Amino acid sequence: MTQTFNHDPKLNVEIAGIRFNNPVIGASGTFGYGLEFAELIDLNRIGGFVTKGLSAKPLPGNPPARIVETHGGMLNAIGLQNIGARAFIQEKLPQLKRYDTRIIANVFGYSDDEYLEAITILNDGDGISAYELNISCPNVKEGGIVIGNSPDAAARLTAKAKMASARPLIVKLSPNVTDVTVLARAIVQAGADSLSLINTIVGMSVDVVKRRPRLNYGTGGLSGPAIRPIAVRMVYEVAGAVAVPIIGIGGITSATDALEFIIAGATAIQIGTANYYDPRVTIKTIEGLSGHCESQGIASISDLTRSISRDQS
Amino acid sequence: MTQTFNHDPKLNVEIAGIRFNNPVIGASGTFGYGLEFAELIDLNRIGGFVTKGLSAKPLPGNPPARIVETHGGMLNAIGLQNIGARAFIQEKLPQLKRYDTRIIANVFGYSDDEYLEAITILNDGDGISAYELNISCPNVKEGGIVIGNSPDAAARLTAKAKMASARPLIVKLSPNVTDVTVLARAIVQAGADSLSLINTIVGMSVDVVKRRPRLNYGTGGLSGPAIRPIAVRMVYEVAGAVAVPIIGIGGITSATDALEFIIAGATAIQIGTANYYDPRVTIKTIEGLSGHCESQGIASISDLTRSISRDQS
Amino acid sequence: MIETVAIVESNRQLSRGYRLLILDFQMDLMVRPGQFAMLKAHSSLEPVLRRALAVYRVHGPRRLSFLYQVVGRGTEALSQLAPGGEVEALLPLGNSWPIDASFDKRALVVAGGIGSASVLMLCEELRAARADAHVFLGAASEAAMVGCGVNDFRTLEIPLSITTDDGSLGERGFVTVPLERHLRDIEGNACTIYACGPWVMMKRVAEIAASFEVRCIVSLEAPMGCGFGVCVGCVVAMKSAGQAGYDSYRRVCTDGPIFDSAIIRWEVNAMH
Amino acid sequence: MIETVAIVESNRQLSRGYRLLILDFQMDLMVRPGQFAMLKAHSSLEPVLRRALAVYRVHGPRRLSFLYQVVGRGTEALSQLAPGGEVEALLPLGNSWPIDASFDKRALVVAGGIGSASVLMLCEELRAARADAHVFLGAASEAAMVGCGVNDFRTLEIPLSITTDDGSLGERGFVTVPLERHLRDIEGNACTIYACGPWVMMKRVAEIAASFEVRCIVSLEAPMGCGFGVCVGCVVAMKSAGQAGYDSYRRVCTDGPIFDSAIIRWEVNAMH
Ligand SMILES: Cc1cc2nc3c(=O)[nH]c(=O)nc-3n(C[C@H](O)[C@H](O)[C@H](O)COP(=O)(O)OP(=O)(O)OC[C@H]3O[C@@H](n4cnc5c(N)ncnc54)[C@H](O)[C@@H]3O)c2cc1C
Ligand SMILES: Cc1cc2nc3c(=O)[nH]c(=O)nc-3n(C[C@H](O)[C@H](O)[C@H](O)COP(=O)(O)OP(=O)(O)OC[C@H]3O[C@@H](n4cnc5c(N)ncnc54)[C@H](O)[C@@H]3O)c2cc1C
Ligand SMILES: Cc1cc2nc3c(=O)[nH]c(=O)nc-3n(C[C@H](O)[C@H](O)[C@H](O)COP(=O)(O)O)c2cc1C
Ligand SMILES: Cc1cc2nc3c(=O)[nH]c(=O)nc-3n(C[C@H](O)[C@H](O)[C@H](O)COP(=O)(O)O)c2cc1C
Ligand code: FES
Ligand code: FES
Repeated sequence: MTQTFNHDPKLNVEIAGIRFNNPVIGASGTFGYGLEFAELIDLNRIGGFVTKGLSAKPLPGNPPARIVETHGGMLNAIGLQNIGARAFIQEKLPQLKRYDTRIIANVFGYSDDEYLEAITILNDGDGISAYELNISCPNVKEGGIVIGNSPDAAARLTAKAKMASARPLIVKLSPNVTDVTVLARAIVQAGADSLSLINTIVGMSVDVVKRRPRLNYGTGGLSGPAIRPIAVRMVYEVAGAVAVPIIGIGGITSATDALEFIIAGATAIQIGTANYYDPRVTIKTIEGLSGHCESQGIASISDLTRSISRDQS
Repeated sequence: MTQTFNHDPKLNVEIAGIRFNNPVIGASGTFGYGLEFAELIDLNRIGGFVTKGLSAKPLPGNPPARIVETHGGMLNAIGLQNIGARAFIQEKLPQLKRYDTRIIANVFGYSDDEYLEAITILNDGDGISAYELNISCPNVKEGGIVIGNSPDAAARLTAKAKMASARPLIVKLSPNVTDVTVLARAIVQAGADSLSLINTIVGMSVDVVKRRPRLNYGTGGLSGPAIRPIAVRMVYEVAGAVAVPIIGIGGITSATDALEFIIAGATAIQIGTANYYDPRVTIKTIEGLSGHCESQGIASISDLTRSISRDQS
Repeated sequence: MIETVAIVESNRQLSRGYRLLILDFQMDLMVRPGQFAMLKAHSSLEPVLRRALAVYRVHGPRRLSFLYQVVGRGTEALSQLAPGGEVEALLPLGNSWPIDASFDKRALVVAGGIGSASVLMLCEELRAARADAHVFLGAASEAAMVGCGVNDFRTLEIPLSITTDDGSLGERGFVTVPLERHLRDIEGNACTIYACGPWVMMKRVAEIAASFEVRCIVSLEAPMGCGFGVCVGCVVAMKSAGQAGYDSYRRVCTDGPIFDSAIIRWEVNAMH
Repeated sequence: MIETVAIVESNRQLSRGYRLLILDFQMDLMVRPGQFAMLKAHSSLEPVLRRALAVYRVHGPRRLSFLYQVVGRGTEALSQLAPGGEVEALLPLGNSWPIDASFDKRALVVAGGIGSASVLMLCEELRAARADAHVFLGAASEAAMVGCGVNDFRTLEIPLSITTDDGSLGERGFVTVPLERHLRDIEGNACTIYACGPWVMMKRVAEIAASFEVRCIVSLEAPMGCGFGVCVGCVVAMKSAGQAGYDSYRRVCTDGPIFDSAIIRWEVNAMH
């Protein structure tokens, strides 16, 4: 925390008691363990980042091919390859201490118990601001059910995780549902301090010569600009259904994109896939948000949250 | 039917007893009443087309803006502006008689009775090959429920429509559901002869300066290449769940795209949004499919339906 | 209506943000004043939709020019085109300026900003018909005015009134000011106003026309999915029809883009 | 690792489907043989991901060239770049060819197709180190061989064996044939094989190396999301690790692209 940066005070936001220097957060699975970006951007400048999904034990992930590009986005089936919660605490966290940015640990497990085990391990970690419960990864199904697609299962896990957690709990919603507000309400009722959405949308790409899926796993999660309109709609719906702060995710590539989510109902946003092809996108987005507040005479970015008007002509 | 065209016999397909010269069909809402394309392509060459959604009475549609472009696609909230089933029969069908192509009437209503009324009117029409029941238009909600998102409501309407219908019944599925196979099974059990999917995915785009949705209706339906991976996945899932022929739709722009759907499980495909920016896309796709069969030594395109292999390494 | 791939002959910047694109269609075309084309750079994958541009000028049976302002992703992609490049094109589209000799003895042509692109050929036709025409052009600045083709209008030998927002060329203020002044001067004489420009400008011109009881024809803009009538996305609200009738909305691309201003429900902005 | 916008100096076609892109980075760069860059045309909105290209040659502290084959949407977009155009670039990325003087007295460099792009600088370095090197290049045809830079390899003054699929240049057949022959000739002498090319070729080279018990270093390809280690999309399967360990898969972009062939589980094709 020795480094300091002159943040634009208009961009400060708060979520579940955590203060972020600005609402721009690197999304899980696209920001590594943060350190990978230290060479490319000043980590002190971003609001925060979410770690790659951490499980109690290290996971090897899926065989290749794990990614395939599509129009406006990509499918991935990484299979949650990660070093494990303990290695994160021991090897990564100490190196992250010197940055003044919020670290959110994304937590994953194959069963409720595995989630709780990961949280228990991470509770010992120093410098983690919150947990983001990844109940919506489409690439890991147990018995054919994705926890995040079932309001009951999701609420049950949320309640347990909240109990186990020493920190604020953000629950990351699946977009692969008929009515995301049902899911959102159940999870908030179960104790979530904040909701983040959306995770990737299940998709498939076929190699028409080999006649098999391009991803070894078969299906994968769609991310990138292609999904933004779906994500904005879901944030809009959820913001109308629950009172906790919302973190908007999905296809954000610029300040304008970020503003769509904020105006629709988000308090902060996460940038995912765009980090891959524009590694400075978080910084550019922060600068763009400052500029927007300046030019539009907005005193605090929070004033824009859910500022959408619905007058129709 | 006076015109003839030398069709590639390898591309013949059959759905619910209807023979199509090839599996390439213009999608509802993107092919007008067919006649609009007569100046641009030889209508005798395409497998068929689906009319703009027809209701018992003419509908005015939504106020502008009705469309907005997004990355890899567009949102629309047309609001089903159409001339009505009767005007279609009287004004359009007679002009369509001279083309050797299959005409599918897309049917829409605000209640079960309105659907049945439209079907009853269309039963008198000469030259219609089948009906496509549009229960999945995301821009028309009655009391907050989209029929197509509820397996019960969808099955109930399907059963009634099947009774009323003098022709084979294709039911068009909504992609805005948690598990499309549940919906598909219910609709097939209720008597659908074929399923088409996907319709558009609900999305939203926000004007960040005016702070309001870009579409007057608020939300709209996302279509175009952006949604293709989601559509391919759903066709793959549904093809594994039901035995009736499937018509694949969503972001198809070329023969390669069409093949993704066919290999995943579709017997035929519909091209939507691509017609707008590439009016000859249906013809190009047909030519590309012929070329693919030729170069890959495929005797009949139907041999490729559901030919996907799922061996993982 | 022809669907083809045209070759870029030139794509020159007239002033910052404004360009003139000359295309060779390699086949004979017949275009009437006010008609438009849907264009897209051939190799460009994104944005996916084509863009509507009015035909600015006919340079021969196979060569047409388009005057455009770079405003977003689509026009930006067009601006990258180099000579020899390919453009996907559908044209000619839409109806055309109605030039009725009896009506148009006196014609007032009003263009705001890049709306000028749609009226140059109208002016040429009016001159050919020996109508008593007067042109009113408005733009943000002198530079914008150059971008909007003012120099081409100057060669027409039709009286020209110019306004700019910043007063850097002609009169300072809105183009409707000299228009109203002119209408007062010629009050009592039958005349037709032809207008193309931003919605607010056309709405105001329509009001002025109504108050002077003169006929007013406008060329409208709307976001377009297809340009040839199938998406029904480009509609404008009609005054005549109730909410229930099929005719509440008409398509700008095929029913227009040119309408009698009296039938438009101006409160409902087609550009939202 | 630097994230910058480079300027296109030239983007010349060497033979049909193969181009040489020379970029000016406007800042000093240090690149080692075998390293790569993630590149994307600045104004191109689609495809969204950057493309991995090996640094072909260093033309000075700020100028690098890239030799590439146009195969799909991304390389097609690169091929459209004109001099003066802008390219988004992240570089240098990945590890580099390990040149260990004691090992590499005898070095056999094998490249299949455009894999040549990654080994020219290796050859330059081997020559500088006065290693006893031999280069084996394979491609589809003479034209492809020209596209893969054969003329640059010829100027190196290193013995060169050429094979083409159609026999239009050099020996007809796979590049592994002269390689095996050569290995038999020098059997008993320590040597290192450096290989870059299609997966099947490298797999075969690895097998040959194993049978002759010589060290084999390969530069692998995998579809890349980011190129700098964060997406974990570009993995290759390791022999060592079981399905349970974290180390079953390694990233081509940061743990590679250069690996000892002995540790690769060749049955699992990273390119699928
Ligand atoms: C009949 C007609 C004729 C036109 N003639 C000309 C002309 O000659 N010269 C010229 O410069 N412009 C003309 N326009 C406007 C031109 O089509 C838009 O400026 C252009 O589509 C903007 O695209 P963009 O991607 O650069 O901008 P963006 O703002 O990024 O476009 C976003 C979306 O909105 C649509 N859009 C934005 N502005 C307009 C607009 N004014 N009209 C219609 N759609 C819009 C785009 O097509 C696109 O789908 C005409 C429009 C119409 C309807
Ligand atoms: C470390 C490394 C260095 C490379 N160096 C060169 C080089 O110097 N010259 C050269 O011509 N090519 C090189 N390649 C291959 C080059 O990256 C691909 O040809 C290119 O990405 C193809 O993109 P596309 O859009 O044109 O093709 P498409 O087939 O349309 O690409 C579809 C997707 O698959 C990926 N992809 C396709 N082929 C490859 C491939 N062979 N390797 C990795 N990803 C692929 C693309 O990145 C894209 O995401 C290198 C690849 C790697 C990993
Ligand atoms: C390669 C990849 C890996 C991801 N891994 C995770 C993960 O481990 N945990 C998680 O919650 N989300 C993960 N995500 C989802 C992203 O955090 C984000 O929700 C999604 O990509 C949508 O945002 P985007 O369109 O900006 O990428 C991953 C996304 C990608 C592309
Ligand atoms: C402007 C527009 C209007 C549409 N109208 C209808 C309709 O009336 N009935 C219907 O069943 N589907 C309608 N659709 C959905 C398409 O038929 C198709 O299912 C969808 O667009 C996905 O295919 P695409 O990505 O190829 O466009 C419409 C789509 C668009 C873009
Ligand atoms: S633009 Fe499609 S109907 Fe007018
Ligand atoms: S390309 Fe992203 S980790 Fe290697």
